[in-house]
Amino acid sequence: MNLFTPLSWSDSGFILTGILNTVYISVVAIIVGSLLGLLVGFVRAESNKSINMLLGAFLDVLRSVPLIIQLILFTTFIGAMGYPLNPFAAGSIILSLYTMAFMSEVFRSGFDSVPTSTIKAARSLGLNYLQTVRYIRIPIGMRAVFPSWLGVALSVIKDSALVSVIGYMELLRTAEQLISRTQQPIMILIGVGLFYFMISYPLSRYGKYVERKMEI
Amino acid sequence: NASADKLDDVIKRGTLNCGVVLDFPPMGYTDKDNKPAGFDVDYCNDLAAVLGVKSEVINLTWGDRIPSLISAKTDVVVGSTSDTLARAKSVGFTYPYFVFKFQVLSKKGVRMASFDDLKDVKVGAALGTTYETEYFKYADSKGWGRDNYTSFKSENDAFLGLYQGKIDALISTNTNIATKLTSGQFDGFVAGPYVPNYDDVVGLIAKRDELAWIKYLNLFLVHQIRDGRLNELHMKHFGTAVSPDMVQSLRDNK
Amino acid sequence: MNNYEFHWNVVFDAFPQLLSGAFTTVHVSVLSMLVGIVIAVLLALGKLSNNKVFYHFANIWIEIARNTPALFLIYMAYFGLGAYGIHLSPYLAVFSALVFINAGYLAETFRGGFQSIPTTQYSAAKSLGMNNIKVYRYVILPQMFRRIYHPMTNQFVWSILMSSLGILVGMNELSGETQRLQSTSFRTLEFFMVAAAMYFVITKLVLFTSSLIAKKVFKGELS
Amino acid sequence: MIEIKGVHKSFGDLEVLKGIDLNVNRGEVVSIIGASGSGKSTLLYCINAIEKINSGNIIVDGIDVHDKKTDINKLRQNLGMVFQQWNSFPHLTVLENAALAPQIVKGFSKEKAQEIATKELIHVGLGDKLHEYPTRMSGGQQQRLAIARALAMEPPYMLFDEVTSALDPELVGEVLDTLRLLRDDGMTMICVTHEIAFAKEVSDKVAFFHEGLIEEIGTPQQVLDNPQRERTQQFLSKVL
Amino acid sequence: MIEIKGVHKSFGDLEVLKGIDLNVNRGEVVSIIGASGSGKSTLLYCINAIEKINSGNIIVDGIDVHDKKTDINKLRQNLGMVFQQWNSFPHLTVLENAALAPQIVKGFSKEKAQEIATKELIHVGLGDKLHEYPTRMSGGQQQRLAIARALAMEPPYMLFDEVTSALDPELVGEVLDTLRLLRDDGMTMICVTHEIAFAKEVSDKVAFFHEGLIEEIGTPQQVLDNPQRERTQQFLSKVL
Ligand SMILES: Nc1ncnc2c1ncn2[C@@H]1O[C@H](COP(=O)(O)OP(=O)(O)OP(=O)(O)O)[C@@H](O)[C@H]1O
Ligand SMILES: Nc1ncnc2c1ncn2[C@@H]1O[C@H](COP(=O)(O)OP(=O)(O)OP(=O)(O)O)[C@@H](O)[C@H]1O
Ligand SMILES: [Mg+2]
Ligand SMILES: [Mg+2]
Repeated sequence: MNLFTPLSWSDSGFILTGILNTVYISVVAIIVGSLLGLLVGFVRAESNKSINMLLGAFLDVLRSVPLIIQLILFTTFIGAMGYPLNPFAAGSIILSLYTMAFMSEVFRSGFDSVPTSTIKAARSLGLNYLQTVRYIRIPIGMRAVFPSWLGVALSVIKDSALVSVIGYMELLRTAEQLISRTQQPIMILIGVGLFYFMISYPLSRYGKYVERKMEI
Repeated sequence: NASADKLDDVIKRGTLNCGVVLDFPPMGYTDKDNKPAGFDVDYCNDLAAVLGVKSEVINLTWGDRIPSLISAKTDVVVGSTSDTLARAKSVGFTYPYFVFKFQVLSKKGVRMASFDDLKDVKVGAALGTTYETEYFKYADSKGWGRDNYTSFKSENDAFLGLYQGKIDALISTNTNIATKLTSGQFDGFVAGPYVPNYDDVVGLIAKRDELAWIKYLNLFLVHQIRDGRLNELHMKHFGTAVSPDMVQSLRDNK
Repeated sequence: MNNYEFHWNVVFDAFPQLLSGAFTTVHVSVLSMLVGIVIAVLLALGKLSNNKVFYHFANIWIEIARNTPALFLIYMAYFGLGAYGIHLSPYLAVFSALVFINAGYLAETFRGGFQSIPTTQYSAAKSLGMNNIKVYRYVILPQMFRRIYHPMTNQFVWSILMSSLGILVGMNELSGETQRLQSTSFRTLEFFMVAAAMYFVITKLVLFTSSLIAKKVFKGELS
Repeated sequence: MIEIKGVHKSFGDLEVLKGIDLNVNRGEVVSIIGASGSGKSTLLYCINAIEKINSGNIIVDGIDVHDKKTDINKLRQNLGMVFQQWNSFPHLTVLENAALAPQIVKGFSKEKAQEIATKELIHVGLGDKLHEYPTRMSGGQQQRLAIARALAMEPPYMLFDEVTSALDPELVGEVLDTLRLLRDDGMTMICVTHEIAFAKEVSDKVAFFHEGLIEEIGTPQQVLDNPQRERTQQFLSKVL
Repeated sequence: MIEIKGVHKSFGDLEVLKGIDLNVNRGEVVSIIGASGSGKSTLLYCINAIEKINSGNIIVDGIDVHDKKTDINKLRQNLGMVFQQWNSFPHLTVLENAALAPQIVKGFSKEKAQEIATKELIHVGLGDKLHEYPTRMSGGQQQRLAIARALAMEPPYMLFDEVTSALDPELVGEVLDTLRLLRDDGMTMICVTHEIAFAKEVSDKVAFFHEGLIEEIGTPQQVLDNPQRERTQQFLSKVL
C-alpha cells in the first residue's frame, strides 16, 4: 500500500479538472450575479425608500456574513429542508447571490451616474421610459462602471476558492488533496497561486487602463 | 410516496451516496490516481453491492459529516464517527463497526514515556475530533491549559503539521498512526502512549429518524463480521487479522 | 421544515465559547488592520518613489495581495512557510495573511487618496507661506484622511469577514470555534446560524461606529 | 401654435410658476429673459411635459399637453428641446446621436434615420464630425449636436433653454449663429436666454419673467429698449 | 515694489517666458491680458516662487525671490495669491480657512487669527458664512473666501490669476466688486484677467502678453483704446 506518492504527470488531468471547475463556477456566478445585480441595481436606483430599505437589508446580510458561513449554512439548511443540492449547484447559488449583492451596488451607481439632464434630453426627443432605459441609461451607466464591475468579477474568481468547503472540487481543494497525498505543499501551492495571479493580474491591469482612459 | 423510506429511495435511485473521510488512512484516503480507497471505502462498496446499487463515495472532512447527512448529500457516513451520547441526539448511530485507541505520535527524541509528558510539548490534533475532546478533557482535569495545543482542519493537516515541525506530537487513532509509520515517510517519529482509559467505538451514521434504514445498516454490519468480510478487509488494510478482542467488543456493543 | 428539530440549548450553553471566538475574530482583524495600515503607508510611498528597488518591491507586494485568493495566502503562510521550518500558529498565519492583503489593498487606497488631492491645493497652501510640513499637516493629510476613511472602513469589515477562513487552519476565531462546537454536538445549523448572526452584528457595529466617528470628525463638510 | 393659459406649477411648497399666459404662433421667435430662479426653465419643461403642471393648460397645435389621454411621446416629437448643459449621449457617435430618435421613436430604417441626421448635422456645421464621439468635441460643437439631434425629429417647434450659458465665451458665437440659421429657416422657437443682444436681434417677442410671472412682454424694442416696468429696468441695467 | 528683470522660464523644451521686464510700484494696479498659453499664469507663479525661473531676477521689496538664501515661506507672506480655480480647503469652515495661515504660519494665537480672518471675511462680504463649509458655497463665494484668506496674511501685494474665469457669469460681478474694494483700499495688485472692461476700469497699467513676451504695456487708454501693435489689436478685436 502506497499512501504517499509524489506528484506525477498523471495528476495533470486531475489538476486540470480543478482548474476547469474553478473557471466554471466563477463564470456562472459572474454571469448570474451580474444579471441579477443589474436588475436589483436598477430597481434600487428607481424605487422609493421602503422598497430600497427592504432590498438593502437583504443585500446587507449577504455582504455582512462571511461567504464561508453562508455556504455551509445554505447547503445544510436547504438539505434539511429536504432539497439536497450538489456542491456545484449550492455553490453557484450562494456565490451568485453574493456576487449580486456587490454587483447591484456597482450597477446602481452606474444608473445614478447618468445625469438626469441626459435622461430628460432623451425623453424630450420622444423616447419612452423603456427606450430611455434600453438605449441611454444602460449603455451609459454600464460603461461608467466597467472597471468596478471587473473588480467585483475578479474578486468572485478569488472567492470561488471558498466553495471548496462544501466539497466542490475546485482548484484549491484539488491542490489540498494532492498536498495530503504528496506532503509537498510548496510546489503545489505556488502553482495554484500562479494560476490565480495569471488570470487576475492582466484583467485588473486592463481594468485600470480602461479607468484611466475614461478619466481623460 | 409518503411511506417510502431511505432504503427504498436508495434502491430506486440506484446509487448509494456514501460519505467517507478521505484523509484518514487507512480507513479512507486517495490513491495515486486520486481515487478514493481504504477500509471505509470498501465498506461503502460492500454496502452498495448488497443493496444492488452503484457506490458513490463522497469525500468529507470531519466537520462535513453531519452537514452532509442533514443536507442529504449522503445517505450514510462510513466515517469512524465516535458514538457519543451528545451526537446521538442529532444523528442516528448504527452498531459499532470499529474500535480505535487514541494514541500519541511524536518526534523521535521527544520524551513521551506517559501521556502526561504531553504537558511539556507542542501537541495537536484534528479539529472537532473525539480525541481532541478527550485530550481537552484530560488536560483540563490536570489543569494544563491549552497554550501548547494546536487544532488542524483535518487529519492530513495535522500530520503535515507534525511532519513540518509545527507540533512535536499529535493525537490520532492507533490505526492511522500505524499506517503512517509503515509508509516510510514518518521514519523520524515514534508511536507513543494511548489516551488513558478510553476506547473509541465508532459507528456508521445516518439521519436520526430513518429507523428502517439504520436497522438495515445494523444488519449489514453484523453480516460483515459473520461473513468474514471484516477480517478480510482488516488483513487488506492493516496487514493483520482483526483481533478477537475487537470482534468481541463489536459483538458486545451491539 | 423537513423534520429538523432545532436544539437551541446546546448553543446557549456554548455561548461563552462563541463569544471568546468572536473576541478572537475582532482581535485578529483589528490588529491586522493596524499593522496593515503602517505597512500600506510604506508601500504607498514606495509606489510613489523614484527608487526602483523600493518601487518594485511595493509593486510586487501589492499585486500579489490583490490578485490571489485570501485562502491561498493563508495556506501559504501556514503550510507553505511551514515547509521551510517557519512555523506560524494558526492565529499568526491568518494574521499575517490578513496583514499582507490589507497592506496591499490599503496601499492602493492611500496612493489614490494622495493623488486625488488637486495640485492646486498645494499651490494655494504654499502661496500662504506654509512650508512643506505644514502643507501636509494642515491641508493635504486631513483631506486625504477623509477620502480614505470609507475605503478603510470597508477594508476593516473585509478583514472581519475574511478572518473566518481561520476555520481552515484550525484557528479559534468565531468560525473555527463554531466548527468545533458543531463537530462535537453535531448541531450544525444552530451553531452556524448563531455565528452568522454574530458576524452580522459585529460588522454592523463596526459600520455604525465608523459612521458615528465620521459624523463627529468630518462634521458637515463633504459627504 | 403653442397656447399657454394660466399655468401654475409648484415644487413642494415653492410656487415657481404663478399663472403664465403666453401664445407662440407658427414662425414666431419668442425670447424669455429674467433672473435666475424666476421659472424660465420650468416653463419649458412644462411645455415639453417633462414636469407636470398644477393648473392651467398648455395646448400645442390643439392638443392639451397635460391631458392624461395625450400620447406624450408622440407629442414630444413636435417639440425639439435643447438644454443649458449639453447632453450628448457619450456612448454614441455624433451621427448615431442624431439618428437614434428618428430610428427608434419614429421607426425609420437605419439608413433613412442616418440620412436625415446627416442632413441636420451638415446644417449645423458638423458635417465633418459624423463619426467622432461627442466627448472629444468642444462644448459649442456638442451644443450644436444637441440642436441637430432635436432637429432630426423634424419638429415644428424648438425650445432652447439658455443653450449658450454653459459655454466658454469664444464658443457662444457659433451656437448663436446656428440659432440665427434656424430663425431664417422660419422655425418657431422659444429661447430662454441671457444674451440680451441676441434676444433683441432675433426675437419677434420678448417676455421678461419675474418670480413666476410674466412681468412684461412685447417686441424687443418695447421690452428691451423702453421697458415700462421698474423690475425690467432693474434687471436690464444689471445685465447690460 | 516688485521688480521683474529679464525673466526666462521653460517647461522642458517649451520656453514660456522669454524675457519679461516689469515693475510694479506700491499702490499700483497692473493688469495682464493676453491669449491663453501666453505665459500670464506662469509669471505669477514665478513671482510667488511656486515655479522656479531659468534666468533673470524677481525682486520684491529688495529681496531676490529666487535666491537660494531667501526664506521663501516668509517672502510668500508678503505676496497674497488667488487662483483661477477656487481652492478653498474643503475640510475647514470658512473661518478656519482664513484663520489657518495667520495661526500656523505667522504664529498668531487662535483668537487673534480668527479675529483678523473674521475682519477680512466681513470685508469681502462673507460675514454671515463664517461657520459654513466652502463646498456648500457658490463659486463666487469661494473665490471671495480665497481672497479673504490671502488678505488675512496682511500682505502688501496681491496676485490674481483670472479669478473670475471659472465662474458663472452672474457670479463674476461680486468678485470683481471685491477687487474694486481692494483697489480702493490702496492695495498693490497684479491681475491676470480676461475682463477687458474691468481691466480698463481699475488698472494703472495694462500689459499685453504675447507668446512669453510683453508685447505692449501702458495705461489702459494707451493699450486698450489705442493699441499700437497689430497683435494687441487682433487680440482686442476678438475679445471685445
Ligand atoms: N426639480 C425641482 N425641484 C424643486 N425645485 C426646483 C426644481 N427645479 C427647479 N426648482 C426651483 O424652481 C425655481 C425656478 O427654477 P428654474 O430652473 O425654472 O429657474 P430659471 O429661471 O430657469 O433660472 P436659471 O436662470 O438659473 O436657469 C428655482 O427656485 C429652483 O430652485
Ligand atoms: N507645469 C507645467 N508643465 C509644462 N508646461 C506648462 C506647465 N504650466 C504651464 N505650462 C505651459 O506653459 C504655457 C503657458 O502657460 P500659462 O498657464 O502661463 O498660460 P496663460 O497665459 O496663463 O494661459 P491661460 O489664459 O489659458 O491661463 C502653456 O503652453 C502651458 O501649456
Ligand atoms: Mg434655467
Ligand atoms: Mg492662466
